Order: sequence, then C-alpha cells, then structure tokens
Amino acid sequence: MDLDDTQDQAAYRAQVRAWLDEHKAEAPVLEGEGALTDESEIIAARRAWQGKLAEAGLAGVTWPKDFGGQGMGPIEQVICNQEIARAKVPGILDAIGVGMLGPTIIAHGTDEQKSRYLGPMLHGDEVWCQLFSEPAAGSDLAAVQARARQQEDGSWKLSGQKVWTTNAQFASYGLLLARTDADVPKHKGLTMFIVPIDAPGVTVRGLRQISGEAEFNEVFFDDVSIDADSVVGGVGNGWGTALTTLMFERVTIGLGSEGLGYNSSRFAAAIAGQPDARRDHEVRKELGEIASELLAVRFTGYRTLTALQKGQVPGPESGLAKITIVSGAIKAGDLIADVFGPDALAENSQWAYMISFLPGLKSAGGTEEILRNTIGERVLGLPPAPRLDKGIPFSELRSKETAAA
Amino acid sequence: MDLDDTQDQAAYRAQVRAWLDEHKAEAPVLEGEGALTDESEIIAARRAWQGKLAEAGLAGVTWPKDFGGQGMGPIEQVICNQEIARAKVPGILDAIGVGMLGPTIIAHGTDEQKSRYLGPMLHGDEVWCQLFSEPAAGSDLAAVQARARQQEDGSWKLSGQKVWTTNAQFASYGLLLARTDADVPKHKGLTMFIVPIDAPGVTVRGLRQISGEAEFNEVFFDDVSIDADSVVGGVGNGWGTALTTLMFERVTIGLGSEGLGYNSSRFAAAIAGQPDARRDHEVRKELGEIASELLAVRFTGYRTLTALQKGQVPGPESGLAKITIVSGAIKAGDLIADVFGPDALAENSQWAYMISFLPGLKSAGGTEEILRNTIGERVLGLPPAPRLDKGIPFSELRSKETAAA
Amino acid sequence: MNLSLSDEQEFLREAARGALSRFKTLEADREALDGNPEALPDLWATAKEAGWPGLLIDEQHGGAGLDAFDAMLVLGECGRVIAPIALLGHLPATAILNDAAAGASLLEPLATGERRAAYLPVSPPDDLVENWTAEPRSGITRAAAPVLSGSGEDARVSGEIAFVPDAPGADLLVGVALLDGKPVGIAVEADASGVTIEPTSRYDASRSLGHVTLAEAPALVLDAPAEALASAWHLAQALIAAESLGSVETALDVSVEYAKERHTFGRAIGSYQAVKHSLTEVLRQLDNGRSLLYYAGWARRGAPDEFPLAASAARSVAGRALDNAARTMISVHGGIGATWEHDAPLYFRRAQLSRRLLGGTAGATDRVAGELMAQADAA
Amino acid sequence: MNLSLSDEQEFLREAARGALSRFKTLEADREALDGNPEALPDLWATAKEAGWPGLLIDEQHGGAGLDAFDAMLVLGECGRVIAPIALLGHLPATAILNDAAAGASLLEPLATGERRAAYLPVSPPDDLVENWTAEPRSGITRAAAPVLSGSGEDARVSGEIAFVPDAPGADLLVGVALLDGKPVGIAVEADASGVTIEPTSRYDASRSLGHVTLAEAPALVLDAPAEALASAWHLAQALIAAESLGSVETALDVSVEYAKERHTFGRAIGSYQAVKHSLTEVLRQLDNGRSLLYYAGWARRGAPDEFPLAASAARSVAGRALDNAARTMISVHGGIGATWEHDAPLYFRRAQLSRRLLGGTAGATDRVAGELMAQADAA
Repeated sequence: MDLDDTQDQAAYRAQVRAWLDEHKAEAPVLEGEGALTDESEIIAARRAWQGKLAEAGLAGVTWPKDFGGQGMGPIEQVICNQEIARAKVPGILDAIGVGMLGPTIIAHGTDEQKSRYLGPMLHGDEVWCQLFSEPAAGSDLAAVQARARQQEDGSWKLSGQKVWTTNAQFASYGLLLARTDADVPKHKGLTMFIVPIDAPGVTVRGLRQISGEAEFNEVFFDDVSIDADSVVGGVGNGWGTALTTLMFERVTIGLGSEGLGYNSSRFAAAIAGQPDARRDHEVRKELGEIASELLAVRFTGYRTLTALQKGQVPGPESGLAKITIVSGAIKAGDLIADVFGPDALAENSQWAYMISFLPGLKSAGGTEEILRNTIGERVLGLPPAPRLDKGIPFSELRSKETAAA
Repeated sequence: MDLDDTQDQAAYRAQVRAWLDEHKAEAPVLEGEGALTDESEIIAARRAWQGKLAEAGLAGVTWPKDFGGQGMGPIEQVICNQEIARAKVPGILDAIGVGMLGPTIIAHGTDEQKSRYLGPMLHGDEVWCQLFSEPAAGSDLAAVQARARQQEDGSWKLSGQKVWTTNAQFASYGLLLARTDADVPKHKGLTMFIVPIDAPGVTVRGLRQISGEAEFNEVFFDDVSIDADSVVGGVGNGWGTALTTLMFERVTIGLGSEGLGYNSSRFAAAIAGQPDARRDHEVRKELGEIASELLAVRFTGYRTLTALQKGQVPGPESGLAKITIVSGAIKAGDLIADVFGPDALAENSQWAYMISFLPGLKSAGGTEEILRNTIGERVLGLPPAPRLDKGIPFSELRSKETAAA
Repeated sequence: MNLSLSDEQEFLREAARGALSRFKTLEADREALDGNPEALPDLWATAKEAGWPGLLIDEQHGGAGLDAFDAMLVLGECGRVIAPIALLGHLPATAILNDAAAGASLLEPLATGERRAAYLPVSPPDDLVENWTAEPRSGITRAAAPVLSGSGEDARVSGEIAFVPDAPGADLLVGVALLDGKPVGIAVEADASGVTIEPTSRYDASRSLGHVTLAEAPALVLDAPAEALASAWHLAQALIAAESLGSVETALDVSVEYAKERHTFGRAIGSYQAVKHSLTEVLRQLDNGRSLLYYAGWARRGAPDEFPLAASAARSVAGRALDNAARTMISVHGGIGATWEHDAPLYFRRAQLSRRLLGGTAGATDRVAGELMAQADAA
Repeated sequence: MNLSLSDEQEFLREAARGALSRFKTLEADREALDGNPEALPDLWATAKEAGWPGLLIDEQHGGAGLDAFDAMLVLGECGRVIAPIALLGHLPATAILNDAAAGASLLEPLATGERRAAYLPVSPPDDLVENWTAEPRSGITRAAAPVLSGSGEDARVSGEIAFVPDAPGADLLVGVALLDGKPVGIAVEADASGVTIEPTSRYDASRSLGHVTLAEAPALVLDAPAEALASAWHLAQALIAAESLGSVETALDVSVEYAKERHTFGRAIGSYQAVKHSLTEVLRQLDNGRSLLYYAGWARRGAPDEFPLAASAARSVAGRALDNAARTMISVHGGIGATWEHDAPLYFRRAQLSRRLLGGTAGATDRVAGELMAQADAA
C-alpha cells in the first residue's frame, strides 16, 4: 500500500511539470488579476489552450497513439490532472468529449468517423456535447422519445428535444441517442448518432438554474437531416453504445480529483476564518462529520485508480462518491451560511452560488434514488422492484402508465 | 381555541379527583418505597385495582352504560387518564382489552358474547390479549397463516403461531385472527375468534427483547378446539373485524398522553443535571430539536381529541405521532448516553433500558416503512406500489413469491 | 379542550387566501430576482383593506383586537404564496405599542395601515446569555442592543440592528433599548435625525430587509413591561413559523400533485417509497409544526410563561420543515425543479433566508433547550 | 499509487478469519450477557498462535514488525464476529514501547503474548484543549491525565483513568503521565503497589473494561517522544475504527441476505426502496470508512503529520457507520431483529458502547475539525 509515484510515474510527472512551468504563462487567466470576462473570449482562449495541451500530449493521455493520444494508463492521466491543478491553469475545455464521447467513438465508431472526428475533438478545434437526457427521460434514460426516421436514401430525419446539455452553446457536434423503432421494447429501439449542431433545424437554448445562470442547455431538433454514415455502433444498438459512454463517465469521475472543488480543506478554511464559530462545538461537529466524509472520497478515488490500473472497470458503486460529495457539500453550505449569516447568501457570494448549484447537481445524471436502486441491485444483489415496462413495445407504454395511474 | 375544561368537564374532573384522593391509598405500589416485586403479586394487585376503578366508573369511560361503561365521550376518558396520572397510581391493567378488544366485541359480537365477556373484562377478572401478528404476518397482517378448520359439529380446530402478544402470560382470553379459507385472496379468507388461553393445545412462551426482558409472548396453537359460537363478526369477515380493532387502537393512542413517558421534560431534566452538558451548544441543539418534536406530539394529541369530540375517527396520520415519538426517543437516548458516557449503559440504568426497548418498539405494530406507505397513500393520495398479491388465492401466493424472487 | 379554528378564524384565513390570490406573487418574485424589484406588487393596500395592520391593536384604537393565533393564520396564507407583505415587521411592533397603551395618536394610524411600523429584533436573555442582543451584520455572535440615554423629550437612542424585516419604507421603528442595562421599549420615527435605514436584500427578493443605524436618534420611551418586550420577540418567532409552514403547505401540495402525474419506469413516481416516504416526512414535520402553532397561539395569553417555549419550538420545527419541504420539492421534480422558471427555487430561497433571520432557527432551537432545562430546575 | 492489499496482507486477513471462525463468539457473547461471562472463549491463546500480540513490535524483539494497517486488518476480523480479544488494549501499548525502544526484556514477552499489556487512554491536546486528558468516569468533561513524580527508581505515578479497554488481567499498563506538565511515557506493572484495576462491563459483554487507579505506583519512565505518545492515541482510534467497520460488514451481509429471502406483500423486502436504500446507505458509509482506513494505515508512517486527521476521520465515519448498520440490521429484520436470540442486538450493543469509549466518536469528529482548521491556518 503506497501513495507515492513509481520511478516511471515520477519521471512522467517531472516531464509534465516541466512543460507546464515553461508554458503556463500562455494559459488563459480565468480568475483574479486580469481575468478574461467575455464569454466568447474565454471559450476561444480555452480552445487554444486545449490545443497546446494536446500538442504537448497533456490531453487524451489514455487515448491510443493512433488517434493522437499517449496510449498511457489512468495513473498518468491522474498525474497529468494533478499537475495541471498544481500549476493553477485551466484543464482541457472539452472534458466531456475527450473523456467520454471520444472513447465511445474509439470503441464503437467506424474508421471514417475516427479519422474525421477524433483529431479536431482532441485539439479543441471542434467541441462536443452529449445529447442523451430528455425532459421525460432522465433517470429512465431508455425512455428517450427523440425520433429518427430513416429515409429512402438511407439518411435520417430527426425530431425531438434534449436537455441538461453542457457546452451545447459552443459545440460543433453532439453524440445523440434517438429512438429509431418504437414497436420494440424501449431498450431495443435505440440508435446513437453524430449530429452537427449547426445543422438546419437544431436550436440551442440556455437553461437557467436556481442561480439564474444557464449552466445547461435545452437542444431542440425539428426535422433535422442526418447522413446515413453518422450512425455510431449500428442501428438498434444505441443502448449498448450509451452504456459505454456512461462507463467512461464513471471512469472520468473516478479519475477526477475530489468532487468539483467541494473538499474538506475549502470548507474548513471558511469556518476557520470565523473566530467564534471555530470554537463552537456544534459547528465543529458539523464540520468534522462533513469533512470526514469528503476526505474519504479522496481516498476512494485512489482506490478506484488502483482498480483501473489493474484493468478493472469502476462499477456503479462509484456513484456512492457522488452521493457523498453532493450531500456533504449541501450540509457544508448550510453550515457556512449559518455561521456567516445572511451575508453568505449575497449575490456575489461563492457560497450562495454553491447553495444554488447543488440542488440541480443532486438530480443531474440520474437522481440519488435511481443511483441507490442501481447500487442496491448491482452491488448488493438485492432484487429489483417489479417493472411495469418490461417487454412492452415503447409505443404502448404511455397508455399502460395512464391506465396504471 | 382553548385548552381549559368546560364547566361539565371541570365538574367531572373534580369528581374523579375526589374519588382518587379518597382511594389512592388502596392502589398497588409499583415504584419506590415498599413497591411490589413479585410478578404475580403485581398482576393480582393491578387486577383488583382495575376492579375498583371499574366500580367507580373510572374504567371503560366511553363504553355504553349497558355494558358497565359510563357512556361518556373521549374527553372524559382523557380527563380520567390525566387524573389517574396526576394521582400517581397505576391505570387499568387490561388497557388492550378495555381500549381495543372490548369495543370490537361491542361493535361486532353477538349478544351472548357481550353479556358473557364484557363485564369480567372491564373489572379485570378476565384479562385479554390480541392475537393478530405472526412471524410471517406483521406489517402484512392479512398474510396470517394460523389455520382454523370447521368440523362437522360446527366447532373449529385451530393450529398456528402468534407473536408480539402482550399480557398473554396471564390472559384468560384472546381475540384471534385466523385463516378459514385459503382458496380466496388473502383479505377474504379470514375469521375472528375468541380463544380461551387455558384451552388444551395453547402454549404461551415469553419472547425476550434486547433488554433480556420478555416484554411480549409467542403463543402456539396445536389443534386447539374452539366452539362454533366463538366466531366474532361472522366467518370470512375477519379482516373487517380486525380493521375495527386497529381503528380503536389508533383512538387509544390518540387518547394516550404524550408517548409512553418519552416526553421533552424528562429528557431535559436529565441533561439539566449535567452542568457542562447543559451549556454545550451541540447538546442544546440536539435537545432542542428532540424536545420541539415531542412537545408537538402533546398538542397533536389535543387536536386528535378535538376531532374525536366532533365524532371524527382518527385516520392513519395518527401514525405520524408514533414515528415522531420513537425517533425522538431514540435520538434522546443517543444524546443522553453521549452526555453521561458509558454509565448510561449500565445494567440498572433507565436509559440503557430505554435504548434497548426502542428498536423493538420501532417495528411493533407495523414498521415505520409500512406506516409511511399507508399515510402517503391514504392521506396524501399517492398511488400504491404495484401489488403482486392482488386477487391471488392465498394458497398460491408463496409459490408466486418464490418465482418472483 | 378545543383545538380547532373558530368560524371567524376560518373566515379570516379564507379571506386572506382570496385576497392574495388576486396577485401573481411567485411570478413577481422571480422577476424581482431578475433585477426588477418594482415587479413586486404593493400588498400593503390589500392589507389595509383586509384590516391586517390592526390585527393586534385593541378595537378602541381602531384595531381588530385579535390575538397571535389570528395573526399567524394570516401569515400562513402569506407564506403559501410567498407574498411580499410587510406584516412580519409591522405586527410585533404594534403588539409592543398596544401592550404599552401607547395612545390613540400613535396606534390609530398604525391600525388603519395609514402608517407602517417595523419591529427592531432584539432578543431577550436566556439561561446562557444574560443580555438583550441585536441581530448582527454577520457571524454567529449577536450584537449589543441599542442604548438609551436621557429621558422624556431628551431621550436619545444609539445602536445598530442588522437585517430588520420590512424596515425600508417603514414610518416608525419599534423595539428595545437598554437604559442603564435595563430594557426599555422605544419608538423612533424613521425620518428622525440620526436614523439611517440601509435597504438590503439577500437571496429572496420577496423579503425586504434593512440595516438600521440609530445615532443619538430622538426616541419615544414606551411604558411597556419587560415581559411585553420579550413577548414581541417570541411573537415574531411564532409569526415567521406560521409563515414558513404556509410555504410548506404549498411545497407539499405541488410536490404531491407532480408525484401523481410524473411517470418513470412505467410507474407514477409517487408510487416509489423514496418519493412517498420523503413526502410523508414533509407532512410529519408540517403536522408537528401546526400543533406547535396552536400551542404558541394559545400560550401567549393562556400561559404567558410558556410562550417563549411554545413560540421557539414552533419556529424550530417550522424552520426545519421548510428547509426539508423546499429541498424535497426540488428533488421530487427532478432536474426541472432546479431551473429558474420553476417555483420550487422560490420556496428554496425563502427557506434559506428565513432560516437565518430573527435569531435564526438555530437560536430558537437553543432557547427551547434552555427553557425546558429552566423548567426542570424549577420542578 | 497503490491502495490495495499485498498478498501478505490478504493472507493475514484470511488467516485471522479462519482462526476466529473456530469459535462461536456471538453465542458466547449472548451467554455472557445472560450472566455467564465464563462462557467467553479465551482468544488470547489464538492471538499468540497467530502472532498478533507482536504485530507492532520489531522483529529483533520477536515481533512481526508490521504496521498499523496490518493490525487494522486483524481488528476488522475481530469486529466481524465481535470477538472478545484483548488487542485493542495491547497493540497501542506495544506501539509506545516499541517506539520507545523499551528493550528486549520488556518487549519480547509482549511480542510472544506471554505477557499482555493494556493501553491507558490519554488524549493529546488539540486546538481547543491544551492539556493531555484522560477518560472520565462519567460526563462529557475529560479528566486530568495521571501525574508523574520522582525519577528513575523513584518514579511514581498517580491518577485515575476510567473505562480502560482490556485492563482486567493485563500484566502491564502503558500510557502517558505528566511530569511538570510535560507528557512522559510510562509503563506500570499491573501487580505493583498502588495499582488498582476495577473490572467493569457496560452493555456489551464482549468488551472487557477496567477503571484503573494509580496511587503513587512505581512507574518505568519510557524514552518516548511526545509524538509517539500522541500516535498511540490515534492508533487506538484507527484500531477501533477498523474493528467497527468489521462489524458493519457482518451487519450488512446478514441484512442483505435476509432482505433477499423475507417476503411481504408478495415481494422480497429487499425490492422495496426503503430497505434497498437504507442498506445502500450502510454500504456507502462502509465504503467511506474503508477508504479512510487506507488513509490512516498509510499516514502513520507515510505522513505522520496527517495521522491524527486520518485516524480521527476514520473513527468518526466508522462510528456512525456502525451505529447506523446495527440499527438498520434490527429494522430490516422487523420485530425479530429486536429479540434476545437474534444476533442483531449484539452488534447494536457493540455499537452503543464503542461509540462512547476512547474519547468517543464525537471526540474524534471534533478533532477532525480542529486538525483541518489548523491546516487552513498554516496554509
């Protein structure tokens, strides 16, 4: 048991650190002194920076060499992430594309798709977004209603709506899960497509959250034409392809550093700044409980990494870390606002922003309830609840539901 | 809105108080100086005391006059309970019989049953017990397996096992729910019987709880003969009869004073005795939260009483009070043991006893989960979960379950 | 023994619900959050029509001569629709003036609503804190109460009280100041010299707040016993508790409706225990809170010694109930419940701010413990 | 970066599980609770065979020269079956002696298990408490640490330490005493003059406790740095955390099995979200606790500055995990889970007592906050 680098890892870390020391001045400044403020400038700068990282081999570390990656292991990816964080420079802009969508294309895409899309994705020339969730298909992803109908010429016509889409406002392409056959059970009639966001009939609209900021988008598709060769993983295999993406999502989370900046040190520092609060037993108990759980997540990450190194794929239990992070951060927000009083809820307060952001995060990517179902069934082996939608053609489901209600 | 007695109520209270002042010396002493210790002596003394209370009209206050009651309302019953508590004398021994089983017989019994059983029950000459729950039929009461088969002569043969039976060790009779037809859906094939506990084939065994004390009994029935005229409410109507008993159970709880001695004052007094603890913000927060909820239960009781006065029957929401009391008392036990340290867990400690008793109480009379289901469906109108046992003959259920598993 | 509403109280509540239903308060609240505070309706006119400003003022001075519980019923209706109405500040102020028999000239215009008062929250001592303390600008340590000097015509008050509900636009400020360490009731004209009211808002645009600074401001010294001054604090606790539980009612109703309609995996989500039990938990807290409102409503006159306990317990339960109801409302609605256009965030914002005003839910909870331990000592 | 068990560690754990499986520890616990403590098996012999007494003693003195994590693996197995074994007292004591290079004559018999030591729990200062404090007999206020007087042959120690794990029957008592306010490591022969060990038991018959009184007892002063003395306290925290998580594993396994078999309303109860989610919550806490055991196991040597934080965090999470796992075990089993003959109450009793020993879960949680705020100050 050991948390230190091997010689090779140390050498790689030194190499990454050296490059960052030399080039970090070229990185876009997003906070403090002379930070960029204009949204489009920020995006442009971050795309350029992703390009430089890719050139230097600091993006797509685990991608195969053939596709511009380094063909290295998860540990090197983490070392790379750690060094980027240490250098206090932004990471790649298109983490979703490079972390989840690219690997999906590598796994299921055609040679043409790989050669056409992977390069520009890796270098940030073309940003991608994930078009899976819908208003009526969030936790129950297989219930997607976005409909793609094949034309005589083999091309497709797509209509429907996606939601909770990150980066869609500046994305070039999206990986989209659509229903291509409604007369078979819902997991069977799905197909994965590559969709150009600039195609006629595609509308991207920002979706404002509690904070008032549009952290996600809604994307509408009105009779959008898609080429026949934009199917990924074969017609009718969309569910399997989607599962691959979700698996890479778990890997990305597993490799990610402690939960989105919701870590014990940050919260402890906030409380430490309040002389009375830091000596209050009630405040200390709350902080101690929250911090212990968040500390655990860091080491759960190292355990996941150990498993990844051994070629094991993280299972659904990795969702437990998300539950711990979100519930811990929510408790921390409550505590900090209690300690600072209403000022913690001021417009420009980082805490007000966090308090507003977390309720949405709790539901993002499947509600906590669904996560607990999945873990209870797949990890603990508990029996599933009776399903009323098993084996029923998708087209008949809604009527059945209404009957049941 | 008013918490004071009306003139009539004040007069009744005075009358009850006068009788108690005059006779409380005759009440058995159960605590402190010269308290009885021998179990059977205690029972005998409490039965005699119940007899005196009944003579004086302080038992079965709400029973019709025809059956030895006072024909008064719930408010008088509460006044009576309050005065008995104030006089620091024991209440009636057979609260289950007089509170729940007697009223069930009054509602569904034959004239013969009423004239034979109600008098001795009210006076404590014959103590009763409730024989509903079984090892495999607790929350799911309608799943009882105790089987009664009718003989040519119209009498019945009963075999099976009941559990969580209070007072069975000294009871004369029990009201028992048995399955008389297994070939119809489970709610349909049930019948309610009056069973003499001294009948051949009946075995009562104490069931020890976490504390080591046998607070309940298991009762076994091995081919017990029951007369034809001991059916209550008609063959096949057992479920309806049982619902009446459960309704009276809710009324009894509604009339009961704040939860079983788990009240805010008791816990506050314990903490107040610890000079350091009482000034600790963390301890005070815990105590304040627990106490606020328990205080609420007292006034929820008054609201229930107001409803009862208006002839309304308490609905399943009264179960919320039980949840509040049990979870509040569990938190209080944790807090007090934290404040007193391991000494609170000493053998003879009232707190150790409470901490041991509560987990069982949590499940007694239907688990919290089932309570929340019922309240969610009957009070909030939320849809039930899909039932796999609807309309299926009881005899086929188990095989179906095993298939589902 | 009767814990139910009188016909008059039923009517008062229905009338309030009807009067407030004429306004799109939630839409206005959202627009105000978006930077347009002028979108908020002027509900003071409605309050005047309904006679709410005089609820706690004796009839002889043009008031309705009603008691805390009636005021709590109205606040509950305001909470249901998150109405931006200045009663939380006005009512405790009028309670002090009425108890002090402040006289017709002062009381009548407040009873009609022609003038509006705001209560300066200063909390009475408890078993740990022996001083009267004021709302602080920040942090968990409470600030010193204002201090009074001089007397009669020359009485002057100095001090600061932060986050005073409904202070902006109020005509009269009523509260407590210390004279040689003893609490004295004071009334200060908002436009008097030395009075500064810094309007402020935090997270919940429907709640008008102000930091009040008094610098040698001329004060009218009230003939109010310390009990009346303490009682006003506890009344404010009971009122915000009632208001919070009103919000819980709406949050629960809306969530239950959605849980019946929304389907996932072929079932209405309300049929899943996770949803069903969390909504039942909201009901449990709501029901406990309601019971404590009865306790507080009865105790203010029926058992004044218990009013601090009753009001604090109601605030404690109601505060936690609203916290949980708002979060449950969001999560039952899934992702959409966390979007700007949805109403759930408005109840969430209300919960977040209310929890930290008027001494905070935590302060009330602490007082419950203190009151009960004091009772135990006495027993 | 490698957070997995070595083959040796896998073997150590499997061997421990095998060795302990030869005893009916749960039945014995139940019988002991019923007043027959002699029913408890003598597991010290087993510990000797397996070499556990010498786990933390250098090989040159007959020990295995292993580290905290290895000891935690063994304690985890003991916790799985609630084994009445004296390692919680013995191991931190040997850690102090080993760090103090106490010499072969002292260490070797302890390494073989020929003699047994018990650790006298004295907690190091933190950001709020500047003194070393001992376990109190009752209440939340910690007691004064024992005091040392004289030196060399004439060194004498006086003081009381309550609820010392495994003190009854120990040959040697090892801990901390204050000399002119400075912490010094001490070893006291249990049979020396002035030493009284009052055997006691609380709620969990499998846990042997003793109130230790030292009255001018002759003490061997150890050459141990203050860090080593503090480290022993944190080691004890890590060990009880590991032991608790072992109990959580069994509680979870048994509950999951029952939830698959038991049917109600025509479905296995494990298919209901209420049961499924509560068992998932136990898994979540268990998983977090395991991660922190790795942290603590690594930090003791790999990052000594972080050991107090790591061990305290592990204790904090593990303590809450066992509380919840035991209660969940009871409630998943319905009424039967709360009966004497069932195993669930044994895990419940273990949880109730463990939570309040060695400074308590609450004390560890408080230290986590203190350590992190100190880190923040330093940063």
